[in-house]
Amino acid sequence: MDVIIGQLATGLSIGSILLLAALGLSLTFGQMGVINMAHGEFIMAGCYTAYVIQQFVAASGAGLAISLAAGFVVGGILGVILEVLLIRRLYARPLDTLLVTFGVGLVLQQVARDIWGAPAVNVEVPAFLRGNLVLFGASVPYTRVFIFLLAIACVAALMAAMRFTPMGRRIRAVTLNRDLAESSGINSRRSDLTTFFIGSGLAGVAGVALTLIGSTSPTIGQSYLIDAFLVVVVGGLGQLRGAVIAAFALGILNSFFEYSTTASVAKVLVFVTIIVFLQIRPQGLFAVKTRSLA
Amino acid sequence: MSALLTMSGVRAGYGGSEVLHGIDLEVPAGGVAAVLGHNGAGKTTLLRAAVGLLPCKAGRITFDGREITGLKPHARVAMGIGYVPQGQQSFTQLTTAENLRVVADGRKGGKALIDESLDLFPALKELLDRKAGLLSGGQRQQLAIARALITEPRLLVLDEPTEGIQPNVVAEIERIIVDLASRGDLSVLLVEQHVGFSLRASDVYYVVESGRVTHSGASDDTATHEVASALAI
Amino acid sequence: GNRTSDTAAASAESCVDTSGDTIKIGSLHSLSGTMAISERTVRDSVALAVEQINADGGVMGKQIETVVEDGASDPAVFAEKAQKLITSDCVAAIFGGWTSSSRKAMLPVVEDANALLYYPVQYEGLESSPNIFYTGATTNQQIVPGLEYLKEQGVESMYLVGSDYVFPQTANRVIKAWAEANDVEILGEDYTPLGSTDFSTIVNKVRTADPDAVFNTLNGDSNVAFFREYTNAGLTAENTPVISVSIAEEEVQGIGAANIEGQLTSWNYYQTIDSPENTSFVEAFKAKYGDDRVTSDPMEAAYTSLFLWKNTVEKAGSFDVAEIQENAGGVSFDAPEGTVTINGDNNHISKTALVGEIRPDGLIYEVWSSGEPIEPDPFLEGYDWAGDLSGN
Amino acid sequence: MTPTAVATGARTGRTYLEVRGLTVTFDGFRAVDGVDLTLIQGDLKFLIGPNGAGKTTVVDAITGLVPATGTVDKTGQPVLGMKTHKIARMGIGRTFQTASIFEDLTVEQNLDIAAGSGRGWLTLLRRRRGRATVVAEALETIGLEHLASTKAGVLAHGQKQWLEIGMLLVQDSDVMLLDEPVAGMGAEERKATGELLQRIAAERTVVVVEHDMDFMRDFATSVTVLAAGKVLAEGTVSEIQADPKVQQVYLGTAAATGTELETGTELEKESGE
Amino acid sequence: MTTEGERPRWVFWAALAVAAILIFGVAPLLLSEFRLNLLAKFFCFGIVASGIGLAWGRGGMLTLGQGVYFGVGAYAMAMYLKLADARDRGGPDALPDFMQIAGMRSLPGYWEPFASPVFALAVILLLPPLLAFGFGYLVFNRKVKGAYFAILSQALAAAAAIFLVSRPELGGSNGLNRFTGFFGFALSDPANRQMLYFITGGALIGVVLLVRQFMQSRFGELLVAVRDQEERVRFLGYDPALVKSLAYAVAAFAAGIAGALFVPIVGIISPSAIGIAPSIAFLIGVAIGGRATLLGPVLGAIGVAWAQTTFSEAYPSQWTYLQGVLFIVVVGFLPGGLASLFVIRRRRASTESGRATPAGTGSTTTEETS
Ligand SMILES: Nc1ncnc2c1ncn2[C@@H]1O[C@H](COP(=O)(O)OP(=O)(O)OP(=O)(O)O)[C@@H](O)[C@H]1O
Ligand SMILES: Nc1ncnc2c1ncn2[C@@H]1O[C@H](COP(=O)(O)OP(=O)(O)OP(=O)(O)O)[C@@H](O)[C@H]1O
Ligand SMILES: NC(N)=O
Ligand SMILES: [Mg+2]
Ligand SMILES: [Mg+2]
Repeated sequence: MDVIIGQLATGLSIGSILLLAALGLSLTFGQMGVINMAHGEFIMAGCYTAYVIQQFVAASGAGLAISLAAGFVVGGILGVILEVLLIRRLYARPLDTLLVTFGVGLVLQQVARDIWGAPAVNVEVPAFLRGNLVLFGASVPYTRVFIFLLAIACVAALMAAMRFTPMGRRIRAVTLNRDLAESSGINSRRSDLTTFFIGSGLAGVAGVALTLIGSTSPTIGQSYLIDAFLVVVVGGLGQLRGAVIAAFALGILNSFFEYSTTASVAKVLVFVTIIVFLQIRPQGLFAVKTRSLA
Repeated sequence: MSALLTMSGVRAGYGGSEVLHGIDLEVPAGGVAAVLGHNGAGKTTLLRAAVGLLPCKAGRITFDGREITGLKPHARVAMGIGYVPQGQQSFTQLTTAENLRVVADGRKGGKALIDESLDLFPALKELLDRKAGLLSGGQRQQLAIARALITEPRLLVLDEPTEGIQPNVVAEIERIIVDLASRGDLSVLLVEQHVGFSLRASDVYYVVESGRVTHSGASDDTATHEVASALAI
Repeated sequence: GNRTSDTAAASAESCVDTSGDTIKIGSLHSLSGTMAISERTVRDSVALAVEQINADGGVMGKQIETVVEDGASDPAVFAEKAQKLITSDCVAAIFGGWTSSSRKAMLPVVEDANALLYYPVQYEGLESSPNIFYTGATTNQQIVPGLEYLKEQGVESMYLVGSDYVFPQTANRVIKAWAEANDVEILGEDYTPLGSTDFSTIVNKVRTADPDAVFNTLNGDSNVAFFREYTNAGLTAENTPVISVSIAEEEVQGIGAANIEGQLTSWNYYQTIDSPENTSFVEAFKAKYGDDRVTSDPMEAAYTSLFLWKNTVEKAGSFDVAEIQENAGGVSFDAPEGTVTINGDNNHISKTALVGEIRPDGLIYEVWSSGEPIEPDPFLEGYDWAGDLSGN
Repeated sequence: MTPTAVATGARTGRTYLEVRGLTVTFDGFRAVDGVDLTLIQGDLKFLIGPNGAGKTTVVDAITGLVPATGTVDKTGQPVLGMKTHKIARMGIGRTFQTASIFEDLTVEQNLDIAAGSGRGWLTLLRRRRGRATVVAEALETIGLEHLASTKAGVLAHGQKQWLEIGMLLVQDSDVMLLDEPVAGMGAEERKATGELLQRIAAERTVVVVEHDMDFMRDFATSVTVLAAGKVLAEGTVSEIQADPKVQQVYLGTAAATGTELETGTELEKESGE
Repeated sequence: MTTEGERPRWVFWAALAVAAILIFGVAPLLLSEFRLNLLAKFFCFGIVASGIGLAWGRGGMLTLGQGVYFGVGAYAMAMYLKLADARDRGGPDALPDFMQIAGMRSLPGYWEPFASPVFALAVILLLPPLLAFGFGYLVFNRKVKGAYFAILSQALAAAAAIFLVSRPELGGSNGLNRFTGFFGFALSDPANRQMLYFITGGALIGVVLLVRQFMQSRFGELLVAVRDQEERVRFLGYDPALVKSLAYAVAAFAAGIAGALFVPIVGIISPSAIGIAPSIAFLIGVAIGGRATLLGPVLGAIGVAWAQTTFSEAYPSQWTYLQGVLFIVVVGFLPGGLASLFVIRRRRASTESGRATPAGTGSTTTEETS
């Protein structure tokens, strides 16, 4: 029983990390159809933002809050730069954005290496997040509790923004039909930039949060990227609630597989499960309903 | 009547190929201009150039005396050009209500504008919560016109607005267009295959063939025969 | 027996040019890809050694010229580049490699060409080639002493955590064999994929098993995530110490001293070793690369490799591979880690084992020493409990 | 299945398509609600009805694009529940409300592909040499010979519609379901298309979904009116036009419709000459 | 065809003849043994690229996991070579050296049949396409495509690499290496190595011809149709999943052969050759050369591999930048690859003449009605 609760807690925690990493993608990939492989590097940029901020503000609640805000802005700005310089030209060629942004990712990794060196750097965990919470006999580090809450908060904010604000409607309209949006009076460029800013900013936030539990090194983004994409795929394109469920489902699945086999086998099993799942629900948990043939 | 929209010497096309070879056209202020022509003549292309979805390679477009040749579509919408594209387009993943609101957002009296347009197309009231992508073709077309009206256009650009619409609604659309135009504050640039409809609704007509205006004139009694013979060639 | 390779390639004609007043060596490391993190530091210490030797008059009067190549963290590239260094650049010896897979990839190349490779990293043992000099530790010089230290401290049960690849898998086989013979209970054995960053499941398992100590063979960035999770879960050096064999000074910086303070490592070298040789090595290194840089075991071993090669060449009076193989046995060097001597039977070197403790300044301090150099025993033939390990 | 339809089909050896109780539900909403249709070879059947009545959905259901309940029978073979491509191979072809062709291929390649679903793998793996007779005939029929090696993507709207019809022709479908085939076409093109359909319908079962009443009047041999997912009326053109229910939900007030239709007809007649 | 245009067919055969002369005549004369071996390795990448050109360029399936099929071919070959070496030295019960080191006592059951060269060859030739067909059909049949497919194929590569690293009986992270013989020929003999080069050159030409047949046949047209309008193809009576799976299987077939040849040429196969990074690296060459063309991917792959070797010799640590920049520039700004520079010129000429008489629908209908 303890084991089950422990693994459930672990799964939720893994899930919230996946969710945080995938949330930005569900905007840029899910909404705009841009397969941004540099998303991992935006996460990395968030990690290093936390590292840099720490040079000025000691690890503390305030420091973390500043880092989260700064991470959002840094990620967002990187995203906007990427959009303006490259992605703008590629909306009609989604698969090509994948390769182009892969190249961008390589370059960003190398830039990080040249600035901060290849070895990992250390970001301190603020004192109030040290230690762990004991829940039904299972122990969950406070850092993970914090990430869980942060992920939920981000999802809620994003969902509300997409559904209830004019900005959210505009973003969805533009991603659905650019020409029609433009000729309905929506400034599609501004909407693209907003979308990319938020999506990439969320990657930055994820990066800051991840420094609480993992390493900060130039290649850190890569370790989350594929899983994050799988979350979006399983959740269903452009479906935030799908991403939420998928992230937690994959997290829990992973934690139980890992407990009963090994981490390597668990990875393989999760992949097999996804393929099987797609046999049942090829469009992901929440399929986009269209009548078109696209 | 002075011209609200003028296109002079407009050349435009897709990629390397030119489709419009120098179009001259005027939409009278408060009037309706109809564009007629065979399939592939370049009517849609002409409208896309007028609303800014296709850049002009040469020529000028002015709206209300101001040059708009290089403006983006959304900027033209802000100036008062509303567009209903061919093919019953809508934001498929947004509900009918959201399709209307996304356009009304940020406009003064947006809510009232929505209500007004729903009064024109009562069928949409039943469908407010359905995703536009799930509507039937005709339902989507009604939605498209409603959406364009919310932008409070002074010029409404319509590309085959009755294509795929049930006859009684076609009649209704025709009535609405004529009504709106006759209020004096709305001009219309209309592309339509139904010659009768077009000429009844319009003040002037243009026949486009192979990217050029070959005939034009006032849509009076003689126009019917002019157009018929022009299109029969 | 598989201990010596029988491909003593006689065929390959060496193209090494010894006529001029320079002699070429190859410096082959991953400068790109995942392993670049670690291997660049080794390139740096090789360069330092070359600089010092050249300043000191070179090898047999010849200045060393270094050809640097990138193994790109890909064993196939290591094989290709080794071939290129040998046949196109005609280097007298190659220094480099880090992962066992890079070494295994280069092994047939150097054997076929009858060339030399100096490999500076601790590894899982069970190998010996006449064309490779192993200047890092084999298991009986690092893992076994670490285990013995734990036993001395009264450890009766252990949990094994490692990355899922050859080195940890083999190391853990050694550990399990030793544990069985020494009545230490192994409470669990878990592996995570290289680069893995989620240790909540494993740390939960460790907590539940409650061992006296954890033996850690994780590699690279995984250590950061592991120790953070470990600390956050309330496990400490006091209640459950961890001994690691792949965490050196460089890695401690990234993990954050606070997360790993008080934990143990087992190596043959620490930057804090108090000896004239080490002081001058550390000073020279920092002078060349900056004060914020640290020195570590593989770097020191690579540095030492150059001097061992030089001493062997000068003893043999020749750059010829056969002469070097002939004369290598007994060649020694007063290295920063202490005196090391080449074992002519297995081409490994004798090394002093040191268990160290990580302190808040991020450096590692010796808490136990084997006192004198331990003879290399890559096949653990001198250990009864290891009889079964290599399959024959 | 009604005995009459089977009897007719069996007796004459013609193909028929028998739809019984066809129902399509989307999240609880019945878009098509117990529709019965009997289509017999030689009949040029028009399916009309208000926007959203479920016409396209009926076509979608028959061709396997949306799941449906009820039965669909083609000359004795059950259709519902089969995969789309299998249904197509049974000879049930369709066009789409918005033309969907292969824009990156030439007109001829489009037709060649449509002609080839029955080809074996070996034929497929060989290079296309010359022009198959069916393709040549279809090119002539749809009048796109001069554009045979043009990329289909640059065709105008109407030309794309013809290409779609051409693809059905070469596909040798004996049941053709055409969703608004003349939408966006000019008067002459409509007429030409209509005549084309008339010729085609002699040997096949053709169903046309349309809103163009002139077009219907000129070419329909029978009409079914759908409204709110149900069959509202069935009969000849004049029966349907006279039906007050149909006028109310679809055609509009007799007066308004009359003017529209008459003016239109006159015009088109004139322009056709 | 989409980009092949109406170029006369003799141009292809002439190009092929020139290529054959270069490969079989000129290169062996000019290059050192080491460089010739390198060239053989590049050919392996060219073979993979050729298949990717079909699946991605023509079929629109961006496959980010070709390393998996490359790996299957390579491991099958390596298992055979390891067993043959072991049995050569130690008799029929001998274990490969690395297994002894890993403490294994007996051969895992699934290794047994790899003692037979026929079995190993059959696996090399059949398993990659069968696996690809199976995986492809499962995925395509459920209409998973585009980015979804790309991401799944990438996850497949990641999972395969992680799995292999963890399997000691396949050499784990070290992979399989130290091969001495190749079907009875000593790999250390320069003459045999040259023969290996010739075999690889021949395989390259063979694969190019095979892919050409697929591209230029009706199947090739159908593939483009499926790429652009998958659903529509369904209504024509084809099963698009079958069409795509077949093209994907051909690409896997090519990758498997390349992997098998890679092993004796390079002397090692390890998980690092089949993970995400190498799988994506295969794509650069394809993109640069021109993904939708026949020869573009092959030339691109060989060119990129050559550039990587040369560049990394001169500026070892800068390759990462260059690789990144190549992706950005070529895919972002020259999507047709270098080949498009030629094609664009040709197409411009042809469209201009085509447009001279804009679609004359009027006249067509008149004929129709009369
Ligand atoms: N996206 C495009 N790319 C290239 N050529 C195009 C494109 N769209 C249209 N064309 C070409 O431009 C010409 C004019 O097309 P357009 O759509 O403007 O005609 P239209 O008069 O609106 O026809 P219809 O009545 O069928 O709607 C046609 O020859 C068509 O082939
Ligand atoms: N996938 C779906 N989910 C929910 N509702 C749907 C779906 N597809 C169609 N509908 C609804 O079913 C009804 C019938 O649509 P259908 O497209 O069949 O109408 P139609 O008769 O073809 O109309 P039109 O003449 O306008 O083309 C419409 O109200 C439409 O909104
Ligand atoms: N040899 C090692 N540490 O891989
Ligand atoms: Mg048009
Ligand atoms: Mg419809």
